[in-house]
Amino acid sequence: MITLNNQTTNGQRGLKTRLAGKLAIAALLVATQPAFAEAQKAVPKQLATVGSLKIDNLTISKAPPSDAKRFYLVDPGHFNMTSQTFVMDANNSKLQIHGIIDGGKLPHVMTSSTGKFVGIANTTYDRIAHGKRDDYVRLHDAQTLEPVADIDIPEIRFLTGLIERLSAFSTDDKFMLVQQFSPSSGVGLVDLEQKKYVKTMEVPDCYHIFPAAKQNFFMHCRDGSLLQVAYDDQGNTKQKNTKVFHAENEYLHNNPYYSNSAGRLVWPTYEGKIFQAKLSDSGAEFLKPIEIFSDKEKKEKWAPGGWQPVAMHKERNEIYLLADKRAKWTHKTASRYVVVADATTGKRLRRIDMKHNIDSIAVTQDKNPTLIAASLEHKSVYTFDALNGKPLASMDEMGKAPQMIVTMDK
Amino acid sequence: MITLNNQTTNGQRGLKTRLAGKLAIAALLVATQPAFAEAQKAVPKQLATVGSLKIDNLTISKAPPSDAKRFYLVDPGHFNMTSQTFVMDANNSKLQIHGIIDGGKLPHVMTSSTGKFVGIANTTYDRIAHGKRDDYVRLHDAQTLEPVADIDIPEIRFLTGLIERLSAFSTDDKFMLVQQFSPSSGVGLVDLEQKKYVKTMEVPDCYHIFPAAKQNFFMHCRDGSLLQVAYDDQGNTKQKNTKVFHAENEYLHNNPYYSNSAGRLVWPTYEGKIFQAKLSDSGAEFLKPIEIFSDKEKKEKWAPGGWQPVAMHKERNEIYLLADKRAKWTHKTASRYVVVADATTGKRLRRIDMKHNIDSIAVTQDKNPTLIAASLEHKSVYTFDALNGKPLASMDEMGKAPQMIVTMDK
Amino acid sequence: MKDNKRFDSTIEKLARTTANYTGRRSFIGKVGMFLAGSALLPLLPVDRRARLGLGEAQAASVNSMTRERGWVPQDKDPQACDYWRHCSIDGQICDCSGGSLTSCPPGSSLSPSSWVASCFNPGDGQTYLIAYRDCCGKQTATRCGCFNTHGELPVYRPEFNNDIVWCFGAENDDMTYHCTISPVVGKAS
Amino acid sequence: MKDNKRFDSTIEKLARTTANYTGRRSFIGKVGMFLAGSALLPLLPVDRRARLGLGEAQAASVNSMTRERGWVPQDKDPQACDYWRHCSIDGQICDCSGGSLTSCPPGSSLSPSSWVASCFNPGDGQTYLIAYRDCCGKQTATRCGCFNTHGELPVYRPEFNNDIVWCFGAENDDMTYHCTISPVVGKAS
Repeated sequence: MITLNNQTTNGQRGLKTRLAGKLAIAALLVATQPAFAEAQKAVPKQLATVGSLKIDNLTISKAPPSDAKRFYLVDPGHFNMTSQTFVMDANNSKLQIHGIIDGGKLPHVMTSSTGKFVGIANTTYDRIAHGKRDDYVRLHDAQTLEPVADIDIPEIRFLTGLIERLSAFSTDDKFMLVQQFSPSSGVGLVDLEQKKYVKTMEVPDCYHIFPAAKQNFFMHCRDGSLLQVAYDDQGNTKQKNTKVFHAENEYLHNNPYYSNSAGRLVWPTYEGKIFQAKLSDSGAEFLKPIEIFSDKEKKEKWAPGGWQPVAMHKERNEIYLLADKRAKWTHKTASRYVVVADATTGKRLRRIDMKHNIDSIAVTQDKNPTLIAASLEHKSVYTFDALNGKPLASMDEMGKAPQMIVTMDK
Repeated sequence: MITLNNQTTNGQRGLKTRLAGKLAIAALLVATQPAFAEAQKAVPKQLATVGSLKIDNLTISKAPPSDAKRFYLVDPGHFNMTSQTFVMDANNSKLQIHGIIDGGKLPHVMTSSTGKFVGIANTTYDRIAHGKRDDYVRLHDAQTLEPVADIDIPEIRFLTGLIERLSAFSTDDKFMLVQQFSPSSGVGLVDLEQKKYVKTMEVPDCYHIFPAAKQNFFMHCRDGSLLQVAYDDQGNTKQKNTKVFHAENEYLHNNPYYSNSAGRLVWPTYEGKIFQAKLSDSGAEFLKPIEIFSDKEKKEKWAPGGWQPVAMHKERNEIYLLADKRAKWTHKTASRYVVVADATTGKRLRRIDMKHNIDSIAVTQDKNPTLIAASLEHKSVYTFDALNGKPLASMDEMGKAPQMIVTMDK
Repeated sequence: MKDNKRFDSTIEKLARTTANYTGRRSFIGKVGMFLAGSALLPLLPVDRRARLGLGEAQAASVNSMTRERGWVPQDKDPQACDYWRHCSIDGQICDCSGGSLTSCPPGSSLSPSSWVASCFNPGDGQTYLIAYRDCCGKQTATRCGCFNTHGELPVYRPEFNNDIVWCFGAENDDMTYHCTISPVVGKAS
Repeated sequence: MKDNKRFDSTIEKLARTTANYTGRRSFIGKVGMFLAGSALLPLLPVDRRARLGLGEAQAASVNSMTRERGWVPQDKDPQACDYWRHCSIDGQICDCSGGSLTSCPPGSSLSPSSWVASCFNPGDGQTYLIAYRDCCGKQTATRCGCFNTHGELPVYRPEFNNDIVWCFGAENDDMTYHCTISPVVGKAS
């Protein structure tokens, strides 16, 4: 059924109705009610009727419920003032895009443990890149993508090229933790249930936020130790450092793998040594580090490299590392391969040739895991069967700099 | 002279001063005053001294004074929420970029008659592309590019792919006029001297704003006439229509050439007929239309095409039209050529082959005019000697969609 | 495409006169447009999900009209810029970013206002009226940029102009362009 | 570039210890860095204006380090990403957008904070300490994107990390990245 909005037919003449022959249907249409009664005011009155045709069966789409194949691809546009997060899934060996969520400068995107909502921590300015700064956190429904909460926080976000764990949901999704760097180190505590900012908790010179159960989180400090912080609802903390677990010249990549639910931390160095820990409210258990490359491979210049270089499939106990042969100090340059190793023994299981320069990888946690790979060069996302390395699907035009993949923890 | 900011040396240990041998100079440096006393608070205290080295002779650049070769290249990024305006000049047969001015969605960029400032009318939203809308006008100093005025206006801006004359300064730079389309046609009056919004003046179904002296402006109406509007300081108007000067199927391009100082309007149709008028407070004087293409050329499918397809050199009385052989309904597709004709006789003077697909052109008004050409495809700007067509310079990476060239009127 | 020219001509006149306060032409004498009801709409022969199954979802934004060839539509791939319904689109195809030809992506809002064009469907040889609707309230989608101007008129004929941000009346009046859908309104006889 | 490795090694240690509340290494025992005064700075052999005179100001953003070759600097063109002073830049070169190697573009603000790197100058065979400064308060400049990581350390060694928006202490505290300048602080002996 088609109707014409006759609110635009005023003016000196109006829309005459003396229509004949072939025009009968048009006449019928004009006689019906205005298209959008509530919107009439805003539709310019100088538009002709054709400018506001009512058309039935136009809708707003809804994404399917979030499952293990859901992921978010974050495009900060390098250091752009605004960002976009692509809502996607890798079901049925395909790639589907379900929509885009807007964000501010260098957003932190966090999935909830249930998958029901996704959070984005934002920073904006009221005069484009200047003026009054506003930091806030928005929670978006995972199906409608509409904001379900918009929580103001102080202007403390530590703005860097995207580092995933500078903001994090607590393991029970009740709190959000957000790192402050200036004027001093701190972690902001946001009560998501009460939709309010609690306080900024002082911490020493430490980075990243790895949540553990019972209102604990860990950070990684400049000296190579972890800091464990327990906090109460008011933001009072108890803090203690672990041992120093890596040497000073063992540089850890900016984006480790971490699982909120398992407390599993997997952290490669620039040269391919992988440190691991299990974090819980009772402390940090450091696992035996793995050398992912053989001496022969190291001589051939194999090393990890990219933006988000490591992933893990927890149930399979497999570590995925983005790597290639490379010159020294190219630790952020894209790589073409993923090497897969047993997380306990370090034994090489397979190597996947992705045939593109890939900056970031992630792996879904289901039984038939998908390897997801993002390329800044191609502004594309690619998927592979994580078990046999077979290419599955790809999608291009993923913004300006699709740089971070956020997958579901379970 | 180098100094180290020792405000970062607190903590448990501080920066020791027992230095010897080669370290003597470093010690000297550390002993001097903090780098930026007023900024100390904001520089994170966990930074080491090297994070806040004071370095002398670092400056903020200043652009040279605006002259006839100054121009502004506007990149709205298609329909991006933010935009950038490149501040450039074409002096000495070169291309210089002096800086970038930020803007909101689909900005209107206006040069002042003296060249001392440039105005940008902006629209922003407080939640990226959503939420509370804010329309405002900023005037920027043409040398420091700093904002010298920031004037709030109602949220009325008519947002379209960039059409230059939907906002305009009055001929004496005292007022800014800004078109409203929804919910009804209007023109907003901004008093730039008093930095305040006066009112929205009602107008009929007309478009574009062509200012004339003594607080007059003209618009082009749907029926093919011009509307002359005289306004007083309070926004009271007197309005009258001219004759209908073009036929219904003579579609006028969205971006005509208009000179505030000369009241000269040059307006091509999709097919290359050029309507002209001289506008003043005493009314519109329509000149004899020009057919820019011969019948033979029309058969060869020559027609204008691009985004900003026409320019004029007033003193030389020359019209520059962006054109190419083209299929019907490709009136916005880029062209490779500029044809130059005498504005009075329509006589073809020359044709310039720009050797790139060009979307927008402009011409400087000095005695050795420069033809400026922008390409969306190449994200580049090119200059040519407007008299002999010789390529002069080019510059790439001009944003996402450099689409509009704003030159000096004199 | 023989019907196309005549249809363009008549619909243009409709627009110029219906909203013209000082119009010099009679509306009645000029209208030759015929809008058929949606019951007459053809079922689209395309299953866009099937296309994704090919494994490569590459945007076809280069397939828009060219200066030399003009508008040459196809009826197979609604995500490609040369799909027949997109003959006068200027922006991004919603179908590539979580919407479809008739639905906006999640979280955006559908504008009740539109510009229109008559587009020739090479599949059935008929010409249809398309009322483009912008989906609003979000930043511009990144995929399937598409810039066609078949039958597109200047801004002073706004109902036929695709430069305007067509978000009038959208929720919250967010005049921010996300993408465009291309619903068929009826057949142009 | 023989001096480069040793310098990297010493300067890294400086950073880890000076700001470490619980550091386990002595500052004094490790510092081997030598910063010479600006009087020792070489005059740059490059006139960037002359370069523009060639008529084509094409950004050379592709000339950054590659996976295979790593960092291979030149000393001729300061607007090119492989210019020696840019060995650890991550962003846009201000020189391409109205600034220079030591000045911010008009309307932006200069941050007093910096990350540093030691860069080898192939022109004189010396290694220099560069203290990169971000120019702030504007959107990211569009020209001469440049992503080098020579000697770049992780975020927990912030003085050597180029991912951080280094606008701390800039005017109005606008933490918004426009572009980066590459001033020489001194010679690393």
